[in-house]
Amino acid sequence: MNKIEAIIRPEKLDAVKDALAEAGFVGLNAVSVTGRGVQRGVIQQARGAPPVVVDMLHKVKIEVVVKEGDTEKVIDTITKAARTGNIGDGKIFVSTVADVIRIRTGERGTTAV
Amino acid sequence: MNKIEAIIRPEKLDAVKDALAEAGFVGLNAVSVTGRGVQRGVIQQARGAPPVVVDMLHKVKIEVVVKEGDTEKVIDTITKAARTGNIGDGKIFVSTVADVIRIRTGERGTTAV
Amino acid sequence: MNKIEAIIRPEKLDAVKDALAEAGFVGLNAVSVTGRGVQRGVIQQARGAPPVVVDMLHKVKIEVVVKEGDTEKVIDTITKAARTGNIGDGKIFVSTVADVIRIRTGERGTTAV
Amino acid sequence: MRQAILLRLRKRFLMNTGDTAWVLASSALVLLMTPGLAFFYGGMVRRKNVSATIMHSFMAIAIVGVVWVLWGYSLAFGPTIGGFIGNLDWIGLKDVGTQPGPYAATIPHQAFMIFQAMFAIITPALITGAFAERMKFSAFVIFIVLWLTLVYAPIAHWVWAYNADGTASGWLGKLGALDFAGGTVVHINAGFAALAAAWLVFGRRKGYGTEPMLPHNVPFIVLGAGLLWFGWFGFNAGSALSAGERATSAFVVTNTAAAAAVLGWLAIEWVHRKKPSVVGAASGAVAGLVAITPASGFVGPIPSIIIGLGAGIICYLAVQLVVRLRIDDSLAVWGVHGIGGVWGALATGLFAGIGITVWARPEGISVIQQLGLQVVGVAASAGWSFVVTLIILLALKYTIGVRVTEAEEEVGLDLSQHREESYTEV
Amino acid sequence: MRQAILLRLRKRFLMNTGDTAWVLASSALVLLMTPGLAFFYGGMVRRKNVSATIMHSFMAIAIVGVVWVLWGYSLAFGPTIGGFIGNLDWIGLKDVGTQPGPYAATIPHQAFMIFQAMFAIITPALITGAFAERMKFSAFVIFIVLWLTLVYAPIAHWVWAYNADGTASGWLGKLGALDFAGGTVVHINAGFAALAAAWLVFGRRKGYGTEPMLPHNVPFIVLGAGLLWFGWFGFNAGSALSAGERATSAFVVTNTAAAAAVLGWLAIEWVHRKKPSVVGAASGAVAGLVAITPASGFVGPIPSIIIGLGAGIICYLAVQLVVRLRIDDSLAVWGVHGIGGVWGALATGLFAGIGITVWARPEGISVIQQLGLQVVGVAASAGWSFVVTLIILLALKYTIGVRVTEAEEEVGLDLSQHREESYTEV
Amino acid sequence: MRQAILLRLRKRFLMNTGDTAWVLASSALVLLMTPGLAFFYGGMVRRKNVSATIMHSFMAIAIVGVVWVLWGYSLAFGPTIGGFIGNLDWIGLKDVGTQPGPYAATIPHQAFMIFQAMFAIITPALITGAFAERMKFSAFVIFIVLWLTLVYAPIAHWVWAYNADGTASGWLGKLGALDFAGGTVVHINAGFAALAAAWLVFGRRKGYGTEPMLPHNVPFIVLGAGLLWFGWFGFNAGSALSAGERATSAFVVTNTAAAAAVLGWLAIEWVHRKKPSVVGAASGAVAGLVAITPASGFVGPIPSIIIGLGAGIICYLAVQLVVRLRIDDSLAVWGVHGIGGVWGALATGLFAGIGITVWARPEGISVIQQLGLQVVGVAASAGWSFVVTLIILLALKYTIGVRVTEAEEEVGLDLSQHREESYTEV
Ligand SMILES: Nc1ncnc2c1ncn2[C@@H]1O[C@H](COP(=O)(O)OP(=O)(O)O)[C@@H](O)[C@H]1O
Ligand SMILES: Nc1ncnc2c1ncn2[C@@H]1O[C@H](COP(=O)(O)OP(=O)(O)O)[C@@H](O)[C@H]1O
Ligand SMILES: Nc1ncnc2c1ncn2[C@@H]1O[C@H](COP(=O)(O)OP(=O)(O)O)[C@@H](O)[C@H]1O
Repeated sequence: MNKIEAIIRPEKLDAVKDALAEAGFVGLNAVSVTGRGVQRGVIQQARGAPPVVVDMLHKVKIEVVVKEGDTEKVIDTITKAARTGNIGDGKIFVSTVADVIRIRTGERGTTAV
Repeated sequence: MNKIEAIIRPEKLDAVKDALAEAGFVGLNAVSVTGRGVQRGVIQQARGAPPVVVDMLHKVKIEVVVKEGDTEKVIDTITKAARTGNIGDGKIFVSTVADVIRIRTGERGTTAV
Repeated sequence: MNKIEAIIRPEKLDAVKDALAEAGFVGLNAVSVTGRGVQRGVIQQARGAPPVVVDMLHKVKIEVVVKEGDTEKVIDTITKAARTGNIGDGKIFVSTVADVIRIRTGERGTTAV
Repeated sequence: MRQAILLRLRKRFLMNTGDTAWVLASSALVLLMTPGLAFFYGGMVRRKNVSATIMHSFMAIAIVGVVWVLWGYSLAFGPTIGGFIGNLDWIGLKDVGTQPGPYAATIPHQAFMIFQAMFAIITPALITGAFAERMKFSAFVIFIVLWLTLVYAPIAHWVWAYNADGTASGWLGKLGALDFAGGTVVHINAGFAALAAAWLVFGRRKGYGTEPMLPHNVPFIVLGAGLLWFGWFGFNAGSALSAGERATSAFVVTNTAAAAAVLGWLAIEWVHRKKPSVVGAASGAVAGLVAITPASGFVGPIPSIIIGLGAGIICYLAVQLVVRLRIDDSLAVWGVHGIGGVWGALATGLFAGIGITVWARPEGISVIQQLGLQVVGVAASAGWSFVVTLIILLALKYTIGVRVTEAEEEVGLDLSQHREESYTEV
Repeated sequence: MRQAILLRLRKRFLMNTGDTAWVLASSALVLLMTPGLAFFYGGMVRRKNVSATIMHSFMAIAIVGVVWVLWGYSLAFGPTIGGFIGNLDWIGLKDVGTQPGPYAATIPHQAFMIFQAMFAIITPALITGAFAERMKFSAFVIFIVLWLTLVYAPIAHWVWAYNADGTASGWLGKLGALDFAGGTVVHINAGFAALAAAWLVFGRRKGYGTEPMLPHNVPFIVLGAGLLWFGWFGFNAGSALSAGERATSAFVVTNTAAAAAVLGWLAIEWVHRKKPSVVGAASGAVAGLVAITPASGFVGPIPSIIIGLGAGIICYLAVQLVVRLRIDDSLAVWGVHGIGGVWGALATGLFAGIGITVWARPEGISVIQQLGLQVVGVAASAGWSFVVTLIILLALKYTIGVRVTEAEEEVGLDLSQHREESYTEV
Repeated sequence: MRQAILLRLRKRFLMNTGDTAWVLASSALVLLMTPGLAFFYGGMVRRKNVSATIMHSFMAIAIVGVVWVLWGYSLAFGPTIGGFIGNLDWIGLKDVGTQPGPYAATIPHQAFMIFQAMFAIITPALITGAFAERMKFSAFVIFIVLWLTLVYAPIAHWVWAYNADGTASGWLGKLGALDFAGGTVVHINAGFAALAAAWLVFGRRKGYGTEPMLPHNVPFIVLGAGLLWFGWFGFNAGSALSAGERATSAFVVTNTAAAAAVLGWLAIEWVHRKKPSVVGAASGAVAGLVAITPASGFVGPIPSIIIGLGAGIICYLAVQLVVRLRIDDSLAVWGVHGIGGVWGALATGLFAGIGITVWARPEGISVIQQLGLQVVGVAASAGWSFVVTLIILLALKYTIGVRVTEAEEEVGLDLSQHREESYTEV
């Protein structure tokens, strides 16, 4: 099984999660993060302080654990839904998950995904 | 070493973290997430808007990194403490950690866990 | 590619992220977590309740995905910037990332890091 | 000596410090309602639109605060042009001094003026709930200037303008429609402007009906409701323009109706939604305050309980109706202020004079007749507000545009309109 | 002519606009205290219980707001039945008009009534801190109706009720126990009701003593304390029922005692806990405001400093004591309001008449005697409140239940009682 | 009989309930400004310093609340020592009773005293924005006591102290410098104290100019601005010490100038920064309120618009200037209060008497002369404040230290100074 972590623009969360559901991937979790990437931060100024480049921008990280074979489909779905074509669209990281357990039933492995 | 990520009901955090400590696993970290799973969301209505199924529910994700051999014990401990038997109890993901470093001392590997 | 997760003191975030940028690692994301470790919590008392050891302390988790070869450099950079020498400095976990995708371009693998 | 006493007495009877203190205090209270509203609304929107929503109310204070002094007051309360609008005699507050004026014998004319300014401030602020989370800031600034001039000033004039001799000069006031503290001028007016905006101009928010748009901060909503309730004592009891029996009576029924409306709203919500909600309690309070507004100087405590209970139930249903019609009146302005105002206006016709001794119904006007007059008042203000608001907004829509782009809406108004975030992360 | 002057004068001396303005303003201020309390308490609870905690205070406004008008005022202030409780002559505010009433010669009777309503509202709201984070909402609604009727109304009557001729009719008032603005009626009363609830009915919250239950939002606590302080000027200085020397004196000592109490609380906390906390500062302020309440019309500035400093220290210790006894009075109602009220009542006996010229001690009553009377007042109100509250709550406990289930408590009251979350994620 | 009437009349003309009601209400309003400021500042700092920032304002209430009664009022308003400072005749409020005093004929002396207390409270609270996020709490406590005694009391005396016969006794007042409600005493004073602190004592925060230090909670800022605006009616209109024409006029120009200043600030920000911000709107409001303060009893509505617009623009530029100079006046106290106060003081000289009928310029003083007097007032208060504040802070710096350690600053003042966090996680 694979874990797919996608760091996306916060405003794309709805689109991504709807697209995933449509593609059959219901299970996921999301968390607010701040991130820094190629995207240049915006210049912000607090009332009494000099303008500063805010390089850590608000993003959302979603995590989806899926069966090996679904990985590409999920990557594809996320990429399409989250893309604006501008810098700052985010990244997807794929890693291996050794086991999955459903707490309610104790089921393990792919059936628990 | 393994990383055990458990997505649990927020109200079970205390129980889980106490159970883990009792089982000898002190180190862990936790973060608020919102998640979607088999559990149907609740229907919510904002004052001026139609009722909508809120499918992203508040959960807590805890992460525990342990020695290979402790994995099952941790899974067991979490499962027991977090289970209510109802849909929405959450999931546990297990993955491999290549290395652990304790920042304070620079120790590495299993001694740093 | 490797994913380096570092759990650090919140007040060290600025130092760590600046040090990483200087070392050439711009991409990263950060999230607030609460964590428990060797560090004894502080004793806190709410107005009407007994003093309790608050064992879950506020930390920041940063995640950096880098090419295999950069791993040690990143670990080193973080360790140096985040260390105070006192208990509670935090930990770093290293794990393998199978693939990275840049959402904007669809590029994959090390070029996408 | 006696001469002197009489003179001083006369002066004292003309200008009364207690009345002035109360009207100034009331003006401050009503001013505070607008920041209160900012939180009431700000708590209800999503995180990405909080500051922008709050800004709408804050801008109402700033813009109307200046416009009112420059020309708004003159248009609304100045010497009448045919009962329809004031002329520009009092432009820039010319001749609006600190001696008692035509509107109140015991307080400075300017005290009346500034008290009225606060009403003129909150009314457009109320409307902003209808186009929350999607209004373009630059268009909003222009809208509020036009709206105050073309909608608020005339309707206020119809209902509340007086001649120098102390007789009503606005056509609705002359007719005998009763509105003690602004049921028509403020609430029906704002409510129907909101309906025009939400229904015919703005369209629905992206994600309406599919994405949850839950209040991001319920405590803020209650903070807002609390400040509104507090300020409303100035709104209603201040409208007596004196600190005596009338003010006291208005104060009492205001509190009672609001309390009853909370119970009414929660009762129907408990049945319908299975749980009474905190947002519901806050909404009920506002509904009750709206409904008692036109009646507050005309009824006693028992009718105020009926008015309040009715407001809670009726406004709850009205809000559900708008949702059924899939009109995205985002923060339910029409249901609470429009319908709450209509209910209050009609209830005023029904209950005026009951349980109150400081005021008596005008003789020779039956309940039915009074109800008829109230209907005229409702229809006139609702109609004018709906139509002229629509014209203003459509004119803006087809010139500079009133709605942000889809991308801006997704990102949120805080960032897209003001380049700032309401809260920092980490 | 002279006749006419005299007549107008007499009328003016009867009804005074300045006094009325002040009492109305004070009523508004005291109303605002309850939303203030909502934030004071709401900031102290955990995230999952915020809205439900705020709701408790808000419901106090709504429920008591109606009950007071219907029967509460009559029971508390109506013609006495043996000095123990009012009869139902004034039910639904019958005969409570806008002419000056028996309680104040220069303001409308209804102004006095609504001012008192605000006291009746905040008192049960204060109690809610004792069972915060575990009270069942439906039971709470019933509790508040019963409590107001069976506990608040009698105690208010004992202390503050008057005959038509202006002599005290309640037995405690007749006795000569001094309570200017509600030390016994409001604070001791709420404090001992809280003790009964926390100690003998509700039991401890799940996780008490093992899980941290830290305030989720300290700024909210200070916001609440700020609004309480602000509103307390109405509470104490408004209790003069006129805008003159007495009100001014009460205003001054209120501010001074509160300030001193902050210093007292922080000083002992700095020693005991090593750091002065912001929650401590807010708590100290409330403790000082509580303690000065009964004394506020009877003492001058210097005694008020002593009362305030004492309150800060004594209440800090009282709160620690409750914790030692492992009674889960969750938001420290007994320590702050109960003990603060007792200290204030006794201090009133000690210091009454010192540093103040507008009022003098009743002749022929020594300090010791007065202290004795104060003890009687404390004991009577604390005792009645404790016992009757206990009976009400136990009756509810063994019928519909007063505490949510363990699962509901874990999930939090916001979701389990109101199906809404206070804040949205992401 | 006639004798009796006259007597009662005289008493009534001496003590006026309406005036007293208004001054008490105003005192409450001004008290509320300090919690308002706590939020205005608290919203602007980073998450880790929120409670500590709020605590600064709260401590100002507590400390000054006691110090003022003990010796502050006597030093500031007591019988003069050479026009420079009051003597200690009124220590502990000795002889400051509830009969009308030398400062106002129709209200109790203590009412004037407590009204002034609120000014003395907020002034040092304003300064705290200059050293926000790095001040050591223990040093702050001492600072505020010294500052009130050595800086505030003298300057207040210079400007506002009177002899028993009702003539000015402070040297600036005698000279004829105009300051209706505290432009010099409060705002210039706080602003230049802030400059001394930020520029010459504290140095910059760690991360200044490299790390973003964005407001952690914009709604809190607006809440603060809203409460400040509300309270400022008491500040300015209350300074009339009566509820009549003067108070009304001050009320009107206060609102108008604040509104205009929001527009001024946003206009220049829109041009300069491309987007109008919500923090800008709130800042503009405060700037306008500051600038109108000294002028509020002396000008009419139209000049107030000019003063407001000017304040918005000038203060915006002043804030930018401080940033250019890389002085870390963290929450822009000098730019808003110092420069806003200077602009207001000069504008008072320019516009005094225009558009107002209740007051006329002193005869025989030309605009140029008055401007000269205003410059003297500005220079004297700014100079004294700057120098003496500097001395106090340097003395503290080289003894107990005024700044937290670098580690404490990194961790944040909430944890390091008060061992509590403002918000809980999860
Ligand atoms: N190497 C990395 N490790 C972890 N997170 C990263 C890394 N690079 C980028 N990110 C995350 O991805 C987000 C978007 O990256 P960015 O480079 O701006 O996007 P794009 O590739 O579209 O230009 C960043 O804000 C950060 O949260
Ligand atoms: N495939 C998945 N990937 C990531 N997180 C998941 C996945 N499936 C479920 N989750 C997380 O687990 C939580 C509980 O899942 P759910 O299916 O409701 O529980 P249960 O298995 O007990 O019915 C979800 O809210 C979500 O946060
Ligand atoms: N086994 C673990 N798994 C996951 N997170 C851990 C683990 N051990 C420690 N942590 C995280 O690291 C933080 C610091 O750990 P701690 O043991 O206090 O530091 P140190 O090693 O410097 O004493 C903890 O607060 C927690 O968030």
